[in-house]
Amino acid sequence: DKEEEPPAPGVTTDAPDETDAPDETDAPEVPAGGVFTIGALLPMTGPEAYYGNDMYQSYQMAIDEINEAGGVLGYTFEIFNEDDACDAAQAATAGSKIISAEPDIVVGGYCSGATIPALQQFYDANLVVLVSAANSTNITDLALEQTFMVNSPGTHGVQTLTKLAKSLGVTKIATIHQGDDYTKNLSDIVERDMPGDGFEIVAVEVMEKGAADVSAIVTAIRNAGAELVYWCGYHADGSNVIKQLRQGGYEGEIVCGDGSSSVDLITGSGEAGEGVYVTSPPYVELAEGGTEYVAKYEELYGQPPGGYSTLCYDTIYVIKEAIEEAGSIEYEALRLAVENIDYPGMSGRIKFAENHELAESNFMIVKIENGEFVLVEVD
Amino acid sequence: MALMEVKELTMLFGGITAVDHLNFEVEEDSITALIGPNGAGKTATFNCLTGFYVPTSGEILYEGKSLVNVPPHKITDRGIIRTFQNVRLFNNLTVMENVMSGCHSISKKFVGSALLRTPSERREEAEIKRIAEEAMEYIGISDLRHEIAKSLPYGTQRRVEWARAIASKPKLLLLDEPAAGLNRQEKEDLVTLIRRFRNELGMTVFLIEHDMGMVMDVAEKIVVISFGTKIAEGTPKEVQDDPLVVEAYLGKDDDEEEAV
Amino acid sequence: MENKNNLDLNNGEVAVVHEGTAKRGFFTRIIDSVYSFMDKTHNKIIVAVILLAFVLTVPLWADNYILQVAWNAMFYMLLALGCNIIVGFTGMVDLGFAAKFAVGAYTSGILVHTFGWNFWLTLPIVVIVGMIAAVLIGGPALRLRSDYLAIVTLGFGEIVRTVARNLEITGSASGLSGIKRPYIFGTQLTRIWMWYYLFVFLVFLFVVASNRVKDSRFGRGLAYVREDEDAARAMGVNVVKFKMWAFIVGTVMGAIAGAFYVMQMAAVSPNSFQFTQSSNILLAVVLGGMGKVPGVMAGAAFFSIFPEIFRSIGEYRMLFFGIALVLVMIFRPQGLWPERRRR
Amino acid sequence: MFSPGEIILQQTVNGLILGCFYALISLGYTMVYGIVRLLNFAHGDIYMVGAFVGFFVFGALAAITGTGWLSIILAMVAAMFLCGVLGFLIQRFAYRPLLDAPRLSLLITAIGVSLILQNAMMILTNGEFKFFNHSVNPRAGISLGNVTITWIQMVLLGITAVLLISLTWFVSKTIWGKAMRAISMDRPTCRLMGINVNTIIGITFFIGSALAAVAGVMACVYYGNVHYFMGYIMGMKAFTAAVIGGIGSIPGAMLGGLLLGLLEAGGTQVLGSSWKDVFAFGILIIMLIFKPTGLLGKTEVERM
Amino acid sequence: MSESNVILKVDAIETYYGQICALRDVSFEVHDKQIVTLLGGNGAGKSTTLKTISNIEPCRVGKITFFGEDITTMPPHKIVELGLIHIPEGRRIFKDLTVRENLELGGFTRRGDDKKRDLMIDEVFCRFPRLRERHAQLGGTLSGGEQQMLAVGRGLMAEPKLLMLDEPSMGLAPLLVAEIASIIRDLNNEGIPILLVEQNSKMALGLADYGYVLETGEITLEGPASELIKDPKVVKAYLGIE
Ligand SMILES: Nc1ncnc2c1ncn2[C@@H]1O[C@H](COP(=O)(O)OP(=O)(O)OP(=O)(O)O)[C@@H](O)[C@H]1O
Ligand SMILES: Nc1ncnc2c1ncn2[C@@H]1O[C@H](COP(=O)(O)OP(=O)(O)OP(=O)(O)O)[C@@H](O)[C@H]1O
Ligand SMILES: [Mg+2]
Ligand SMILES: [Mg+2]
Repeated sequence: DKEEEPPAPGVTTDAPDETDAPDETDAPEVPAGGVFTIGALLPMTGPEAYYGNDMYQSYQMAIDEINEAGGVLGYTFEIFNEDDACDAAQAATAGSKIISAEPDIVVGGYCSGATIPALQQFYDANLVVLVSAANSTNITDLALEQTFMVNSPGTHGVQTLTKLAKSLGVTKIATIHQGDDYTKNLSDIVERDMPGDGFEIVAVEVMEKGAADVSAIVTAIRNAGAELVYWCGYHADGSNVIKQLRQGGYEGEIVCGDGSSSVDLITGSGEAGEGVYVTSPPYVELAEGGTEYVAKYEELYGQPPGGYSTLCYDTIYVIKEAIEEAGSIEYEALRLAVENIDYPGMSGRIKFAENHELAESNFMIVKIENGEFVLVEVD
Repeated sequence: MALMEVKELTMLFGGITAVDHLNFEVEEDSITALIGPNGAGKTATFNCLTGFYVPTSGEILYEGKSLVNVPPHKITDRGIIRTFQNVRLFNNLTVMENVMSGCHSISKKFVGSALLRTPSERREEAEIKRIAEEAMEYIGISDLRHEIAKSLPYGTQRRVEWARAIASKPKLLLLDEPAAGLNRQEKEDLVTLIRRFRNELGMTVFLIEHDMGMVMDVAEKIVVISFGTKIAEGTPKEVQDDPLVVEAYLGKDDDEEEAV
Repeated sequence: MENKNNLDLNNGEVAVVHEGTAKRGFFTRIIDSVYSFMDKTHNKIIVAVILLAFVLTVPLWADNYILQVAWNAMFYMLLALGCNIIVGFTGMVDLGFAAKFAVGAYTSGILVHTFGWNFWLTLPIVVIVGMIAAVLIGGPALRLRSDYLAIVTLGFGEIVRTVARNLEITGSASGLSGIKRPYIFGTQLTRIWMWYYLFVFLVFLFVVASNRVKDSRFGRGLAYVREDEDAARAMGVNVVKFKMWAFIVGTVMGAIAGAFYVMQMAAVSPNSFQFTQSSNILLAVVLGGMGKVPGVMAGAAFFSIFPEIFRSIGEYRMLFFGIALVLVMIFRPQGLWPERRRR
Repeated sequence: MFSPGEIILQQTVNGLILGCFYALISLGYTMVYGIVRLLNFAHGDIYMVGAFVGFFVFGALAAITGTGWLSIILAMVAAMFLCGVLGFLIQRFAYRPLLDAPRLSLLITAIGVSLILQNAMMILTNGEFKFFNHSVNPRAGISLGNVTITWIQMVLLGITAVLLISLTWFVSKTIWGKAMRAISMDRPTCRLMGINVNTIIGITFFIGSALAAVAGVMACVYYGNVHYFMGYIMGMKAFTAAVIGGIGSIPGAMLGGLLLGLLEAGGTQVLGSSWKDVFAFGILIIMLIFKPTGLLGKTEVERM
Repeated sequence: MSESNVILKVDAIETYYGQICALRDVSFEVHDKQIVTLLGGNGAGKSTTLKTISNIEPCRVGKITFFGEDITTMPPHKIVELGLIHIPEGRRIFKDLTVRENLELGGFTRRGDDKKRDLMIDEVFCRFPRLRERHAQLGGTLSGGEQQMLAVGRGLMAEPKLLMLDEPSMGLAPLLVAEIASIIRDLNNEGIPILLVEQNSKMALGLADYGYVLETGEITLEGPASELIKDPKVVKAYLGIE
């Protein structure tokens, strides 16, 4: 009975034992001019398919750029995706399908709940994983040595929210989440961290994904006397929530989490959206070179980039940098290179902390004014 | 002593009185018939006797013990089995499986022994199959053992129901209009069969029937009810001549009527 | 004397059977001939041996993905076999079977993850908790007629999921992850092929259990209840007790499947127990042919493999799956492999 | 802040409005169940399709007839008709061949149809949320202190009431309604009565689907967005409502819908929204124990 | 008899249940103002014959004409509209509808005229006073015999041009058997031809003008009722010796 000491919970650690035979034959003496394959775990069907598709396109855009520029170390990049449909069970199959295709690295991960089970498998299969969008702290809590979170975790989002709330001078906070891993995690962090800063959490509510009616929640929130409502969910339901909050007579501040960072939030919420804040991941249009990026993306795919687009785009460039740094695409070298990366991306500085979260928050605050997002600076 | 005593049995449905202070007895080893006009409360009485209805008031004693408020399956355990006015077979099961249901109360084996398939379970299963075969043989439907119940013609379904009933080796057999839908010949066979149930298998038979020819033929005692109460009781001869019965039930000579 | 003669004249036997040139669909004919082939015992054995040999050799050639799918199919077979006891054998509509497997998954997951139990020792607890859950759900529900029962099972399914999502001990919305995988004979079960074999063995056990139930007094009692509750009562079947035990056996089977599932996935979250999951299980049972053990397994296999085959067509996949479902049902209304009762 | 009385009143309004949606959809459920004993799991998706049809027609009309009530009503009529036809066609091709099959097979077919509708719509709309921007002021209405009832809410309540009354009358009083009930009991015998069973079943699906479309368009107007999986939760809740009310009973569906809406609003207020479903389902289950055939359902007659 | 007054003509029909042949080459006719009976043992195919005529079971071979019109493949409700009414075996009452509603549905094809309908319901109630007492009771809770009365009454509501009765006297008390017989006679006197299937062969032959004997799906004997009633084979099989 062997007890294991390393941090990885629940999985064997003696490395030779767990690499499947094909992985070993797949020794890394790939000659220059080979193909570097990237497996992407994304929701391509189901309610979140829109994001999965957008993320895939963003990866593709970066990959095409790199390949056009001659690749890296003689490798050209290639990407394929497997659909997790934001569902844990499907993610497990998709994960093993990715593993069977023997990619050199794995990217993706939109829904935290679906990403987590697959992460175990990638760990078993010695594949470096860069999680581009999912940012539940439960991912880094797994403490897998080869998994990195390119997006700022919820804790950063809540720090940003705290700053904003202070500057707005409110103290009574209500949150609404959607009952899934990511949104509940965000709400939990608010509940955990903000009271320490002198805030009072007066209500924590949940709106099922796709549920139409939140009027009862609005009434409850109003009754609790909230001065700021933090919407932890995604933009689609978010615009509905904003509308109903206003329709139901709520007059306080509304702040949305990073899941709602999308122009669709503006279209969707219409008039009610005026004055709503978003603690946003790096918002493309407002970033340096953002307009060109948006223009290029729109030209390629005929739609504006989504909220996670630049993160995905940067993810690919991080891989490029890491390969150049490591001078190899071999697992351990690559893993170390990613671990020590420091890359100034479209989305902000990408450098990992001890626990493989971003060391620096990339969150910004935007506000809807006259039907557009404008950057808000607070200190 | 009577095998079954019904005392002041009353069954109300909303405003309708189906059975009204009814009293009668069924002697052990007898063949007794219950007759009466349509809607007189015969089937309702049967339903009370077998626990499907809980009587509004009154008492039913079987072997000296009450049957009121006893659930149907417990009543079956006590040796009373019934057939239904509208045949109620397990439609999608085979004849064999239908007849085996009669043996249900013979064994008490349950989940545990089913999963472990204990030797005693296997023994009892074999026994149940044997009894079912015997019952089918007795009624003469052995050839149909693998047929699906619902595809059988009506008369044959009736016989499957009898086989199912006797497979449980009841002490008291309740037949609700067993001859309905049978032709002359089959009715005659049925009369023979009922006698054999009593003489060979030692059952007490209590039946409801509208075919007067048959009732007169087979019954030793007849109870006549109308509007839920007993209007006459006695031997076939006595009952047949009772003016009340003639007025309420028989009409003028029924033979003549049929032959018009 | 006369009696005998007359009896022959109309003894109620089935009318003389003339084999008709029935016009049946081409596929139906093929499928039917396959089934009648399978009706003979020695053919059955041959096919079973070939299938078993195939199933056992899958890990020799299959890659990780195929094994994962195969494992998944086995897992759905376990669930479907459990559900079949309730739906197929007893005829109760269960729209909340996912709750049953959630019960097992969480029980085992929590004991192993939070309390550090040895997985194998949690199994008896899983069985007990499964029984308790069955009694809690079944107690109020089993006296109801089918559609009302359906709503109660559905309601309990939602309740179990919501509770799991809100409690700390179940890891709330994110569930439990990083669960330590169990050991067997000193080897930790980390590789998918090990799980595959373990689940093949479990399926074998469940099949044996299902068949034994089916051919027993208990199982026949369930069939009587399914066909006609009142007649069953008249034949001495304690309807409520039988339904309750069918519910218990089905639930415990589901719970056991859940306990093993959580160990393989090393994670469990409330999302795995949504209504769609329950309807999927029901779907496998009905699609295969209610009450017929190999049919139910075929249904589960169809259900888990079909969408994988069409994985490449992306978003059209579930559309095709829906179309396939409707077509299968129209052409095989009794399911892919229904019970055939006529000789 | 509310006074306790206002809170109760406001949550009652919230519950009633949500309940109206449930009720409108469960009406279709119950009608279809009432005639073919099918739990039509695709019904929620018809509501979704209705919402989309409404959305597209409204979009097309906006330029001509503006974005006010007129366009909304026209969109609703179009959605009712098209969904009615859709419901009829689904019935014709997916359900009719299975009327004599085991009931669960029909249920599975319904699940299949639901998958088809959902995924077809997902492909058509790219999985995006669409936003329905009309010019009716969503906040105008009558106010009582802190509590407001908007015009839109009143229209919704009105439509629901009118439909309830006319359908109840139709099913219980007209010969067609009686024929519908008879069909659910014994189809071959209905044929022997000269009832054109298939036509009546088709009409029922038409009406039920048209009602779902009404709810769909109202949802567009009230909530302002449409997406391809909006039918999922609604369908499930409406199904619950239909059963609770006593499946097959029209006033029952209505009552069940309103009750479920009220319970959810109450649950949100009392226990918080994360427990509202537990609260609602818990009470419903307890209720079923005491009234096993639903609120207005009749005990099925079974004779020996 | 001449062809001209043939109301119903069944010409060499075959009916199958799955692969099992239930009727084989069955042909017969019902003439104007005639009562025709089908005799036969259990499972002989009598009910199947009636079901085939009203197209509840499809007929695979052969032709059925009613008033000269080919109804072989006509949908059942159309056949009923033509006035060919079938009172099926086993009562088949709509159990969750009241007695009155059951009767109203019986007159479905004559809908529209409420006054006429109420008159006819009243007529049925006069024939079966028991039903009047129970007019608001659910069909399913009636006693067996009451249901049988309702089934017959419901058939009469359709104003048949030809009435097919399948074992109408089943489960009825002697008094009511007589009532059924008199109804049949009355209808016939009004000029309505009748096709009667009865286990009570004595009654059937007593009423009928003409009879056919069906055995295992084939017609083996036919003739005027007055002759059949004396035929030794018929006597032995269906009338019994008393
Ligand atoms: N569940 C019930 N609800 C209301 N009335 C009922 C119910 N069951 C029986 N009845 C009424 O009670 C009376 C007696 O019915 P029962 O079935 O006992 O008659 P029966 O004597 O068997 O008649 P038959 O010979 O016609 O079968 C009938 O008038 C019937 O309508
Ligand atoms: N639904 C069915 N499926 C299969 N076979 C059937 C079905 N209905 C009837 N049969 C068969 O068809 C044959 C004729 O049956 P039918 O009901 O017409 O007989 P019948 O003459 O009316 O008998 P009875 O006097 O018993 O009513 C029988 O052998 C019967 O088994
Ligand atoms: Mg009776
Ligand atoms: Mg018949």
